[in-house]
Amino acid sequence: MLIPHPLLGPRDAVEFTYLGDASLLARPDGLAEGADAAFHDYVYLRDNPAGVHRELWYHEQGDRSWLVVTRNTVTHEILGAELARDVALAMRGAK
Amino acid sequence: MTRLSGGLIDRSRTLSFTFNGRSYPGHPGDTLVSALLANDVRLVGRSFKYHRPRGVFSAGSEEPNALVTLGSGARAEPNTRATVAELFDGLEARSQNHAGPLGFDLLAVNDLLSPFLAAGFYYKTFMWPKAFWEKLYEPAIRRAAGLGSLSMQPDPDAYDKGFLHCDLLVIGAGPSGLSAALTAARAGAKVILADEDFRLGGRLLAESHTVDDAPATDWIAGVEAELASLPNLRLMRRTTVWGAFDHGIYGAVERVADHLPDPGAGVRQTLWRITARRVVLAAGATERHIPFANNDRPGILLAGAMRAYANRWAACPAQRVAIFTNNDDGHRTALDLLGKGVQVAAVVDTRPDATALGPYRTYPAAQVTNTWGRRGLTAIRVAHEGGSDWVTCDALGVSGGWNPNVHLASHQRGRPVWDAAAQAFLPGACPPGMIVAGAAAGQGSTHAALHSGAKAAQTALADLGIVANLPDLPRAEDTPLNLRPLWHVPGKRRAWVDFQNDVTVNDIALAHRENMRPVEHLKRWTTLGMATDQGKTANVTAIAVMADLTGQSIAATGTTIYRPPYTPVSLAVLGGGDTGAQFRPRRLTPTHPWAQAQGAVFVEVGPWMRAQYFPRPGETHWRQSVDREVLATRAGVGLCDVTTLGKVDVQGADAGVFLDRLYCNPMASLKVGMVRYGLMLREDGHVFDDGTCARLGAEHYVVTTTTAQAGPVFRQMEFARQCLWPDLDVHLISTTDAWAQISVAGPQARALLGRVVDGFDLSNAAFPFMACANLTVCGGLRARLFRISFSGELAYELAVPARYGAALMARLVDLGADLGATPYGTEALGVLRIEKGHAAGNELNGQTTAQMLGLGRMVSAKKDAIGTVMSRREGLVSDTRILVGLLPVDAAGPVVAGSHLFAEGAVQQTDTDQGWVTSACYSPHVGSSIGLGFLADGAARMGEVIVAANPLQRQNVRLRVVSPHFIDPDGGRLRD
Amino acid sequence: MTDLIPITALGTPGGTQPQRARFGALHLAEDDSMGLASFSLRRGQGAPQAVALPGPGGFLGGFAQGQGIGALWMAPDQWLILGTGQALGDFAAQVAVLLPGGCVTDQTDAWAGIEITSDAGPGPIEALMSKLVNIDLAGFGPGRATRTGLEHMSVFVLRRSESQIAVLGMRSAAASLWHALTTAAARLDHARGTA
Amino acid sequence: MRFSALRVIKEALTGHKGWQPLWRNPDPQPAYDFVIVGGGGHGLATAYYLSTTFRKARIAVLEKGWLGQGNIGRNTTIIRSNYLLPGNQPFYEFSMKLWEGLEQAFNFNAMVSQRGIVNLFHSDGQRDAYRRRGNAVLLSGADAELLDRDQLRAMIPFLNFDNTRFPIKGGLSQRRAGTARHDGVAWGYARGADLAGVDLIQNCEVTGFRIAQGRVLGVETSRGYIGAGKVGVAVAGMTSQVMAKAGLRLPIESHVLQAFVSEGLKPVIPGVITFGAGHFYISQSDKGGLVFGGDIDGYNSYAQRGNLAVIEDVAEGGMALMPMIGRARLLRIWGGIMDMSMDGSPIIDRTPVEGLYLNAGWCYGGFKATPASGYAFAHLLATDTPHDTARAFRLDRFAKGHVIDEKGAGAQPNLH
Repeated sequence: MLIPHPLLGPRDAVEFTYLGDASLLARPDGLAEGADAAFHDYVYLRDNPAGVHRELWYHEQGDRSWLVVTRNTVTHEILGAELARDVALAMRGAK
Repeated sequence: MTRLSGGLIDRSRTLSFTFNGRSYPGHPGDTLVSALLANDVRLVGRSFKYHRPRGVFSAGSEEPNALVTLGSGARAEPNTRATVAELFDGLEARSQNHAGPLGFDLLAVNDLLSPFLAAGFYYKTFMWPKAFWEKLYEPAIRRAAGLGSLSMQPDPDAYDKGFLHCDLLVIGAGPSGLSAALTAARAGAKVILADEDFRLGGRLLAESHTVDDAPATDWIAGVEAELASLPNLRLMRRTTVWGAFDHGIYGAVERVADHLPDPGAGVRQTLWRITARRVVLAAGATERHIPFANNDRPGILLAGAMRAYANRWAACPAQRVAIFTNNDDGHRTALDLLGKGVQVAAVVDTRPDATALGPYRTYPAAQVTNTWGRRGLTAIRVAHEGGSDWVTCDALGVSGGWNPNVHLASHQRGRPVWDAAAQAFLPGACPPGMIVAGAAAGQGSTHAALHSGAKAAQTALADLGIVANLPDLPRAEDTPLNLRPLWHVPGKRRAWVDFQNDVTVNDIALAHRENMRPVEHLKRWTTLGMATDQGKTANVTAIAVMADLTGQSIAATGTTIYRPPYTPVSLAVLGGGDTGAQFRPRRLTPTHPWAQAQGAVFVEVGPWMRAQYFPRPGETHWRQSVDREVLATRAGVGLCDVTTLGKVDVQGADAGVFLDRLYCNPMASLKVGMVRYGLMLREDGHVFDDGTCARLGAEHYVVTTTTAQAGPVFRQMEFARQCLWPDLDVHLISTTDAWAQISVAGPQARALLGRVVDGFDLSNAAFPFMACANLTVCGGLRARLFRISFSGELAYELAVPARYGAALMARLVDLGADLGATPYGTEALGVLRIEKGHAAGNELNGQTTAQMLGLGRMVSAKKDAIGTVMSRREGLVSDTRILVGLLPVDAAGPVVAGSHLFAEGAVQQTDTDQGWVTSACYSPHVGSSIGLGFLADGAARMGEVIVAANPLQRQNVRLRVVSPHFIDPDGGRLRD
Repeated sequence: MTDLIPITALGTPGGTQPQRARFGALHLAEDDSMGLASFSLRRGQGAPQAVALPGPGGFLGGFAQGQGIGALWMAPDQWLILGTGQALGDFAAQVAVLLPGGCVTDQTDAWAGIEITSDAGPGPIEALMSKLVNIDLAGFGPGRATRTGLEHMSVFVLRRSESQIAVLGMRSAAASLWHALTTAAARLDHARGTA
Repeated sequence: MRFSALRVIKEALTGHKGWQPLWRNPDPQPAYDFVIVGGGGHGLATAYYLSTTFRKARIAVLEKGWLGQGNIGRNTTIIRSNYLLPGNQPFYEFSMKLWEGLEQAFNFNAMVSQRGIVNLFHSDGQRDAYRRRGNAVLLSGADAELLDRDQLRAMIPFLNFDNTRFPIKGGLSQRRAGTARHDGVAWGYARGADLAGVDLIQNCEVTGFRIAQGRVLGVETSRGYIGAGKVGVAVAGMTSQVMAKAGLRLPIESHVLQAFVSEGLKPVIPGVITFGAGHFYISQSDKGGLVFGGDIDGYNSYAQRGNLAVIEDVAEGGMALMPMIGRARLLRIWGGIMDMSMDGSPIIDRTPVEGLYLNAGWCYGGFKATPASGYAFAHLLATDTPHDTARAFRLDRFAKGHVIDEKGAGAQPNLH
């Protein structure tokens, strides 16, 4: 596969390490009420869609950027990639 | 000799080769098969199941029958398709899968037993008595299975890999591929043209047609010359593109030296990973046959192959041939053979309106219904409107139409689509970026192929914004096939569909009867298409036969899945490159050359090589060396290279806050100039890693990790920095390799260090336990000093730039001679830490918790660090196993890691299991074996005698539960 | 000055001389003279003036820049600063002065550098790269640099000129890197010999 | 019809006219007591045991394609019972015991071949971990042996012992482990279930569940609504997709695992061998093909195909371990969808929807579990209590912290 790195252009997927669903960006507050249940959902449950999936890839043999890649899990077509940090900052802003 | 006139062979040179030990002549340009045919060798192999005599069936990589073992010794290569083996001087080939000589295969008895060996027979028997399957039946089946044999010696040749990028990859250099490549290359695009053959031209080489009123080879030569002159085109002969992967990545194997008598020091094959923005698939088509009774005799082959042998290689399997066809193509073979002086006994044409295209006898509305000839064809039975005749002939060409080579187009699960007009499966949804051209797209005439290739290239490049003009293409034949489908000749006798695996029309009928009708069931029940040719000459025919039986259309019946590789690929080239000692990189510590010079024994520790121990003269067993190193460290001072621990530089205004969230224990509160032990959890609450965290400045920390987890911890830190807390000002960089870090441990550590530091106060007051500092050593060399201990002794770790590591180690050993300075390796390191009760890899195995390590109180509930919440789950909290020390009751008793722990007297089974021994060693300090282990309720069981069971090695050892700190439990030595 | 004698990344005992090898047109030479330091911009910090810092995939190697300083882009807001002949001093300290306000970490001994030069133009260099790294050479002219994988190692490849590249690999894996590079170069040389 | 050697001989002599369909092609009934969703190995085995051992009737298996088209038809056929953890090992040993009598029980030769497995180790730490595992296996009543380098050299002389990056130091062996013919297992269970009256319904895709007051009433399918007393779902890689139709979100990701077979070769590999320092394991089929594999590709996928990097990685491992296979050729690569659970262990449990039961999370190890999985799932469906050996496979173990993590990899499916 080729990952369309937003800064570096298409890069061989073997340079990356895959983590999983981009919902891992939304870590619950560990000090909040109900953290146990929130963390169970965060750590263990996945939508696991057959289709468009937003997922985290780490450019380990590259620039060490974490990316949010939008990819179709049925066709493997990649619809886009963003720096995860930008996505995470936007999520904070939206809160 | 059946060598004809003409052909693309170099008669000026004669090559000598052997088949089954007998020597034959051939010429450059020959394949093994064309040379064998020219030498009148028709019997080349045996079928898989029935051991039927088999001859050549095709002229390409689809060959089901002519499989040989090429070469000898360690270079012996089984199952090589002789049709594509390029002849060289000294080539050695042997036939396969027979007992006794090829002509008198004892296993041919299977053919007589064939009624008992019908499709699926083995699922229905061999079950009684039960023990006989593994003792008798299966060994017999296994012996009979398989085709060629491996040499059992390591492959001696060199292989490598490479990476290519292009705008357009053209797969196949037949007429459509050549015209595509020419179109694209002239437009300035970066083009790769790959073909499995050693000669450009594809099917054109096999035909007698003219191109622009001249031999096709003239046109090919012109194109070849032009392509060679264009620097933006890379021409790859002998290169098979075998797999289409995601996002335009194609796997290709270039056979660099398979055609050379001796590859020498060079590379035999190269695996290329080609990244192509666009692809034109011009892979041509494979001719199909028409099953009829006894259609598998040597001498019966595809009509197009027969024509290819005659035209390209000036070879023919016989002097008198017949043709069986349902289309005009069969007649072209007859014409070309006549032109080469071969006798054409008859053309048997299934079409009622068939007419001869030349001076030979044609049977219209006729079928071949049987054949004769034990080890080679001698006659065929022809049923025609007027009755039936025996026609004598020594070879029969069969033409049932052409199947487009849709394989690569289908590698991404796009199913081929049945086209009733073409009577063929055409490419369905192709991989993104691929366009199919020429015969692979059903554009089979030379004219159509040339034009579809150029058009495909133009369309592909237009996508990339590159304007390509269509070239002036030459005039070429454009005649239709006029095919009238016939999928098999009905009859009761065996008519082969899949030659190699001996699948007949009757087997398909049986599968139908037994309700194994979906094509996947058909394939699996009969083994259809599972031979080395992946059914290239069988599958479509079988689908049509099944469709006939079920009454469903061919389109509804559908195909099985086309899977890579297109043709089989050697495992050696896929493995590529270095596979022995260089299988993976080796990381060497900065003191490695010094340790080597000391005669150290090294051990693999993940990617690293580390000194395991340093034997001295007179030491004959590793334990002697290790005991000495341990005792010397505890008595004087020991030196160990600990560079392999991961080191991460953490800087920034929020570094402390950041580390507070990574470690379960507090770090922001750490004072500058101090070090703290830190425990990281995974988000699921289990222990991830441990290490130290040193604060060198207000906004500067250095984190150490275990050797094994250096990569994962750094990844986790980047994840936390970028994904979880992106608003923090934190900066990370690995410095593992930058610093050589040497542990200086033992009561004399301070004394020794005092001899290298540049005026630095090492006193306990100035530099207490868990202090750290930047300083210089040995006359101005910048260094870092950490007062931390893994051994339980007064200890420091001293870091200097890596290039000075070996010199520093040598200096310390030298200056410390009078203090007993002793280098120690990983074995002694392990003993020292077990004696001290420090957890390491065996304890931090991903299944343990802070509580199990006795560190439960480190998990701060006051902050939100990774893993804190999940570490509170009931299952983790209720686990009472905890790290304990284990001492043998009988001092001579062994403690063995991996033993399971039981209460004394308990039945030893899964549900009474109370824990296990994680680490064990001989402790020269204690004077016996000692161990660490996790034990249920361990904290409450100090002094209790338990049993360590190691049934694997029939050991049951009584152990006493003790504190895991075998030395200095109060930690006084650390702080002195 | 310390009296400890440094060794090169490929050094054997007493190995103070960099390794060199030649295969046809390709020259491979270990270079242990570069000072290296990472430089990260603090949150909100503006780009510094003293050294031009390249964008993603870029490398400003012009040793002509003041004080023989070059820079390559490592990661968002992070660069590797290269100082010719600065290996033995405290290069990080110099960089901290040159580029104030950011985070600087010494990397000099973290990397082993191999300079590869062709005396027959870009052909041999590109052929060598094609065997080792998955880089589209069409976009990898002089002034480009990237981190990528090479035989299971992580390396920086710097295109210094049409006919020269530098490969920076983890210092600890220098011997494996040298093995990979020399094996590929030797095979290319052999192939040319037999072609 | 009973299969036997006599029957084969009789049919051979009479032109194979008497063979019957292996199973019927029934139309779906309006309702069943038990509907099993998924006609793969586990679903068919469940129906088989439900109808035979547990003597239940009115059972249907709904398969969206053809019987055995899932992972039962595309795995590398290994059977073994050499697990570490007490939540797993008794279950897999139960499965091994079922394998040992399976073919006589369902009257079909599935070519169960106990030719042994050897897991190689390459470091002292790995040896300690394998010793712990081997002892756990023995303590569960199954068999295991620890082999040293010399024993291995005598047993498998063609391994690369001398020119290695990671020297072979020994191996953990289980002699009762081995292989079975994967399709044969599916067909055996299918035929056995059909003979016991189970309706095997192919080309019948479940498109939804009808649920009222928290209880499942039946399933919507491409062939109409089918009522059901109880519904058991055993759809491997499609688990998340099917269960989402019942409103459930699960601790599962779907990943692709590639598998490989070489051209047919005369016998060379004695049993199953796994490399401990790279991603590679291998056996040889009765037909002569080297059957091998490695790690999952590592990204979520429903494509049933993988990519080149993993193919190279597997081949590198193979060449490092046994360089004599270099001149064998890869014939075919394929991929399956693995339902990778969050701790690497399976789920056989009730769900929050009454009457809806789940059998999932087999990762890439489901083949060996087929008999016990079917048996335990049938037990749960028939009795509403978990089978003794499958008690740990609960859905709530993640919330409660009773994970069964053999590898110690944590909540990241692609590391299991």
